[in-house]
Amino acid sequence: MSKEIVRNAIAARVAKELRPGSLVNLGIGMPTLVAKHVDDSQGILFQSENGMIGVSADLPDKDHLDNDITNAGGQPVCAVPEVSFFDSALSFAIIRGGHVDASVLGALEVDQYGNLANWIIPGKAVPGMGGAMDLVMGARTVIVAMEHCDKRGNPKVLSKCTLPLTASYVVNLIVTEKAVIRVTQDGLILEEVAKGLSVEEVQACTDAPLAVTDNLKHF
Amino acid sequence: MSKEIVRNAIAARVAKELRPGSLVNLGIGMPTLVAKHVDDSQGILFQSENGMIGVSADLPDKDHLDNDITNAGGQPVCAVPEVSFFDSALSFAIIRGGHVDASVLGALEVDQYGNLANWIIPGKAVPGMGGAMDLVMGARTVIVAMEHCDKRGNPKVLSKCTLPLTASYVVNLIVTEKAVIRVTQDGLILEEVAKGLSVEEVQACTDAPLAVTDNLKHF
Amino acid sequence: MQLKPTITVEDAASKVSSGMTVMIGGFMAVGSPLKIIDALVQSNTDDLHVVCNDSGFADQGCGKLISNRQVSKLTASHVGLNPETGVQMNAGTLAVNLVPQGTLIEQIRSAGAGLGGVLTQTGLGTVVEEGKQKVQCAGLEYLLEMPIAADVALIKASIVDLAGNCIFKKTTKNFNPVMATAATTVIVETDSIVEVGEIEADSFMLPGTFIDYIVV
Amino acid sequence: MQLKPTITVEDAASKVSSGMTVMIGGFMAVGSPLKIIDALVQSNTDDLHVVCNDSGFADQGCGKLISNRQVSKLTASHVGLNPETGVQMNAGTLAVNLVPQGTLIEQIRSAGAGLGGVLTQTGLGTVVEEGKQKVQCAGLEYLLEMPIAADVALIKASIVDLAGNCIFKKTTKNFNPVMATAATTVIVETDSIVEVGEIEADSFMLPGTFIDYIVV
Repeated sequence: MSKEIVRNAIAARVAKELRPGSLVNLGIGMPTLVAKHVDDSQGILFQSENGMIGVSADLPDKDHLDNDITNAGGQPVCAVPEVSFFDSALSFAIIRGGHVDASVLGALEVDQYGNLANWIIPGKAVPGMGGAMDLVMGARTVIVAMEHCDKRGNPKVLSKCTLPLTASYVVNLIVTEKAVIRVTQDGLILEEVAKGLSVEEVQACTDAPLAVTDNLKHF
Repeated sequence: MSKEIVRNAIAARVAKELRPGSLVNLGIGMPTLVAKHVDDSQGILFQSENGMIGVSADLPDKDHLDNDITNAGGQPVCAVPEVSFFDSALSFAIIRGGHVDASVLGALEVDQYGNLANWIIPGKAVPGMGGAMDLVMGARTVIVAMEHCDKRGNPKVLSKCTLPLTASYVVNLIVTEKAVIRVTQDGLILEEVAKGLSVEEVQACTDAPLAVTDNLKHF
Repeated sequence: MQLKPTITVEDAASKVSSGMTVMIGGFMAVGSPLKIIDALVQSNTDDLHVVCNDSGFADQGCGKLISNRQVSKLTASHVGLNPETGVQMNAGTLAVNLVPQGTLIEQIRSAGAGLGGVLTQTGLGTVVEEGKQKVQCAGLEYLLEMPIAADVALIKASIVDLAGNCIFKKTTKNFNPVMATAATTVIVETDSIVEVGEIEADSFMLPGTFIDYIVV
Repeated sequence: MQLKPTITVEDAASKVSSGMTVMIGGFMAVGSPLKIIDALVQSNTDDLHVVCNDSGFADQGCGKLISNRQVSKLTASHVGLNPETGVQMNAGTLAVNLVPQGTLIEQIRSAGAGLGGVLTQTGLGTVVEEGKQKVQCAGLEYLLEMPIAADVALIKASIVDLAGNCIFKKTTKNFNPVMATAATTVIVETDSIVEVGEIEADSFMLPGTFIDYIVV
């Protein structure tokens, strides 16, 4: 699969997890693609932590760009009709106060306890945590959307994270191009595998032990 | 002196303490009168803790009443042109964050340490502290404006407060119809006495010991 | 589009059950949801814990709920203009928790913003200290004031659009926008309801995301 | 009437002295006071402690101050899009204090609102814990995050009236209004200045009381 197909497959699968009428924060990078896969009729709203609810999946038309409507990367975006704008204090009250139903974000590593590492690789560049630590502590559901393995083919779903954590015990669901894995108090439950893959193939590229649900599905 | 003259004399003297361009909160009752004695050219703004900066000294015209512009007692008031309105969170950020230059309020008792009691008389009605505890902790200068003695002629400026406190060590200045008294770390300093009164007469109706400034004035 | 359901005042009142904690916006009845309060007075709901800036007047604002003996506990900063509150408090039928106004709004905000509480010097050296944890920080002493959340918040807005975005005119803002962040169910009463897009986004003072139901 | 002085960008830059703590509004340079930053880059001021959501880009926003080596300490939540920050950090010439974004805004708000700090669970179990006091409250553990104040706040508003009342359009709000509450001197740069009364009071998002100087 091409990179683009992989990323869209993951985004499309994450989109199915989002409940109608919910408020969702999409992290930078691949999670942003999720918006494209959500049906307008669902009444789902996307928050951007720089101070906006109602980011549209549409890309702004160059000729009608509003530089005062931007996302957390500082790029101009479009707004839905019911958009609202607010300052960072209210934005993080929304995030930390449990008002965001789902936070979708990428990861460097996730482990069987739901620990998440996604903000720093010691010795390499230090981007900073931005709003990630707040989002994963505050959102009602935390969904990690990432490729199953890193560039070298090493597992990113680990028994125990090795990188500095973003937060402990916060991830609820892991969605990759190979599998959908739920994090429970008893460890990781493999709920779905991608079409054409076996449970064994998924486990082979996953460091953490996976229990398989009774009701395994393909996606 | 009639009650009204006494109250206005106190208010007029308090008004002289307010610095040009400052932000001032006036407590309910007599302190409200202070606004009438402030010259417009001073650029002094009055805050009302229910969410307004720019309460006007003018009383609203019955025919042009805006019931959405009220003071902390719920009564309609007038606004100056540069008025701003805000919610209670910002109102008390303004109050507690040191953004109010002076808080003028009444007292049941004040003592030589600057302790203030003005919210409750045990066994009698319990109005509640409202915003008084916040105001005296947060305002840069706390001015007590009150009659020198209570209805029975007993001193209200005491060696030590007997009623439950509003706050400790907060009062900076006491203005009554008889005297202007500054609260310092070394106790109370009598700075001014009303025309026609002697220092001894003021001390006679004051429970706390008063040191007299070298530069005593009459007002 | 995400639109919020419009309900009747009676439906709104029925969302409040006996024993619940209910936040009610307003300041001396200014900016209070008066129609919902009236509907609640008509209901049999009682044993309420009401969180409100003040207890209004005996015949106005949330004071009506007190006069009608539907409130068993009141958390407020001021109760002086409703004599009925004092009467029931002295009779032991109404528990009153008096809180400094700035502390009260921060406690509600803390619940809405997911904070474990805030440190304040307001109340130090007074009866407000009683039963509270003190924290030393940077050489100073503070009271730790904990969050206050509610089951239902009843708020009042001047204008609401169908997505729930709210405008509170002038001094009607007071506790309304913050209470909307701190309750499981938030019902807004409004004088005026408009279509989405009729008013530009920046004019709204509270995002519709906090609103569950709209009462006209 | 209480009006605020209008000053030039050079005057604004001169209010910032070497060694000061300076808050700069904006989010990835959106809603940042770009003209004042440019004037500051032209000055000899250095050894600044900059508090900002992010370090912008190397050639845009407060990143320019970093590129020009006028900053000795940076408190921010994100520095990834300005490689110069990482270079100076690794060289040991720039101390970078990374703070979760929600914690950063609450710390600034705490200073502005007179709080001794707030309790949060953000950062628990991470390096953010290091050197911080933990508080147990209601059976849960929290980090105590202390206030962050500044000598000067440089903010950007879309429209300001002569009394200092500010409007921040759409997503240009971000850290601007809260920073205005937390600094000894607050300077607002604006695209547009209007007479008092030209725009109705309820349209403004920050009371003029927080503003010391206006730069057009």
